Amino acid sequence: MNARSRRLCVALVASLLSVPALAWAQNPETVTQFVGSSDLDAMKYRHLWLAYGVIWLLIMAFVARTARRQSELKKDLDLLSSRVDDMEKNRE
Amino acid sequence: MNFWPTVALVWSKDIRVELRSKDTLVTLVLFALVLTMVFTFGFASDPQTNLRVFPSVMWACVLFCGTLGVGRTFAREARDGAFTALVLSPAHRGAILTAKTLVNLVLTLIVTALTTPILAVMLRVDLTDVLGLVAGQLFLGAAGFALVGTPLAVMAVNARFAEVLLPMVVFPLVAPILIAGVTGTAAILGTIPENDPRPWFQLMLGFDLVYLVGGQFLFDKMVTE
Amino acid sequence: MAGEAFESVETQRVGRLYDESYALVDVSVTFRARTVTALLGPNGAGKSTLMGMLSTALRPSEGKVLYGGYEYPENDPTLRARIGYLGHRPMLYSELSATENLAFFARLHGVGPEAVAHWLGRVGLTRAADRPVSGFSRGMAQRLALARALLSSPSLLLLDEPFTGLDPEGVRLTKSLVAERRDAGAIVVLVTHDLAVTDDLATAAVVLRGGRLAYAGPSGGDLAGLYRDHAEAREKRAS
Amino acid sequence: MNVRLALTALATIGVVAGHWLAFDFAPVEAQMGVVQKIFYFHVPSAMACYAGFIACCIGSLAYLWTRKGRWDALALAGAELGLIFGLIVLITGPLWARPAWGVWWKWEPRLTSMALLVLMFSAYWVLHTFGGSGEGVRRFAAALAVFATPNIYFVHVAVEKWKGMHPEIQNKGSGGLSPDMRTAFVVCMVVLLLLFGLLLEQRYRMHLQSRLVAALRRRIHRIGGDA
Repeated sequence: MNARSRRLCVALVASLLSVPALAWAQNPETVTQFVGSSDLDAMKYRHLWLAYGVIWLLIMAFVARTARRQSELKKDLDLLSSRVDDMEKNRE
Repeated sequence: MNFWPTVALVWSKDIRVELRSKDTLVTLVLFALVLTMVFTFGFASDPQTNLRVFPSVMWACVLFCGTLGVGRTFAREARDGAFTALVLSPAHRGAILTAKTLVNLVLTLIVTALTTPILAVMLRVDLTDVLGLVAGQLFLGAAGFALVGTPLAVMAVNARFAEVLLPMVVFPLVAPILIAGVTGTAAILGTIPENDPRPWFQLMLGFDLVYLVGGQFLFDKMVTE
Repeated sequence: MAGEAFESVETQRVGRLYDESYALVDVSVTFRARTVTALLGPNGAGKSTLMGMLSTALRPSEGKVLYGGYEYPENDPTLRARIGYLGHRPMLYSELSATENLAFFARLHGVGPEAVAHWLGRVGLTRAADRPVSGFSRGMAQRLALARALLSSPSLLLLDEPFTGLDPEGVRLTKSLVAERRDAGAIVVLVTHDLAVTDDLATAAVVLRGGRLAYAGPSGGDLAGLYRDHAEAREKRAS
Repeated sequence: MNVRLALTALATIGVVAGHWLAFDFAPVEAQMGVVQKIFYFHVPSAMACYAGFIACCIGSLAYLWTRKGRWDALALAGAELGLIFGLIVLITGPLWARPAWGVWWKWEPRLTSMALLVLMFSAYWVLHTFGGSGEGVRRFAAALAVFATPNIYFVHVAVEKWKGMHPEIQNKGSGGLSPDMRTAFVVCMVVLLLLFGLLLEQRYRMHLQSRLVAALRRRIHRIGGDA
């Protein structure tokens, strides 16, 4: 189950790497129109990048944390259940 | 035993305990006095500004004192496990909650009745013409506090560091009361363009009703372990 | 007020989870009227959990409890009216006097005010009646707590360690009051570690160990023996 | 297992498609320009945030009634996801507001109610995480979540009425979408809610597992103590 969250994480990274390319490709004529534009337009782009950066950073950090915690839990669970089995056997 | 006699019984018992030990009331009053001092020291300025900061200052006092009082009434009850005996008696549990809420309401109102005139005098705000309206607002606001805070305070006695947790939990929950209170009082005093306080009264009333019903509905589930 | 006595109180496969681990597992046991049952077991065996469930303070996570053969709906006040519970803590208001404490609970239980003076007399606290409970010794508080539990003449009397802090006179008094309640037709369940004290009082015993039922049946007048055989059985096997 | 894998794959494709639709397919909004594109993930995040808090409320109510640990786990998972998406909303909101309105923050109804909502469920989360693991704390937290939910409405009404003090508010973004914008928006919404669902389920099972681990620990402790 941990493998799945790792897959999800990798898939998200891969898909996000494609985002700059996509954004770059958007309406080239609009972009040329903005050449030499005002500070405000530049600011708008910066804000856009920041916003998307925040969204995906947060989600990925969350997924990564969940994945790590889950792998820890899996390890604990295996260890503990084998110990319980041993103890039950010893008691019998 | 019926609902209201139980309420009266538990309420008068609590008030008697309160009067006998006095510590809650004394700390509350002292705290309130210090609070009014700090606020007037910090904010007192020309009459126009005083009038504008008055609603915020007044409601901040209600907020702090209300939360402090709510936490203490159950701490005493839980200390020797008396609350268990109370809950295990055949008394209607809704009546117990009602009585406790009324105790908190009375405590908050006493403190408010003390701080508001002091603040008004110190900030030189004339409340004589609008006394009824402001008092009504304070009553509804204090009731909202008690209705939200009391059921949560019952649960907080079992939690670790309850004293810190309760304010943290109650503050965001009473935000609507504060918004309605501050803006409504400002409307009454005429410091904002819209000077009709009625919608704010309605809002507080609605808030009080919802938490009155919600508390009664949930309390049984909350006290059963 | 107490209504007619329960013929029996029966737990059917009750279990209780605390934080996903069981404090009590699959306990089925019947307590009979006119009987004092001693509930025994080492610390953490689940005694107080079982008492809590019988008193309705704790909900069973599994199974059910039948009172007089009847399963009451959750939080039924008429059921609570018929149960008297004495817990680890005195459950009294230390700012109030003994009389005020009893009067408060008497009114909650719908018992007349004459019962207050009566029970204060029975537990020997008449002279201390108007002193605040905060000034009471452990033993006096315990007596008052017993009076509070007996106040409503309960059909089911639950006593969790009633002898702690009591002097020999208090122990004798408690035993006679319990016996009196038993003879009046009540079911009495008693948790204690003073096994010798309860030998002549308890005619039935329930032994818990590790949250499970280890023994349920007549006490045979030798609680210490029962405890040795059932509660400590595992330690013996292990050694 | 396979369904989950398929859904994960779908979400991955969806995220790429959503970005393409938002950045390239949907036209640039006339008044606000490119910055309006924040909105394609900002609004669905708000929806996911609400969904998380609703899950928390439902889980808490069910927990109060049944006292089954799994409901508490659901409530906690819901609160966590609600907080994550709420945080996203609260950060991207000002990033949009700065170029669009000229200020980072306004005491505007939706902003204020979202901020207070996040605050309330932060209290829930803090209580649940640091209040200890006892049943009393869980009950307390559950009651808090249930109490917070009607408050969403009151906060909203309060700040809505308050609006009179801020007449210059522009409520851009929700209405008047061109068809292409709408397509992009709907796809982004579905994708983000799918992602939300996947994360919720994952988080929920994680909490169940951590409870199982704790229970096993106690059991071992118990056996060890006895033997």
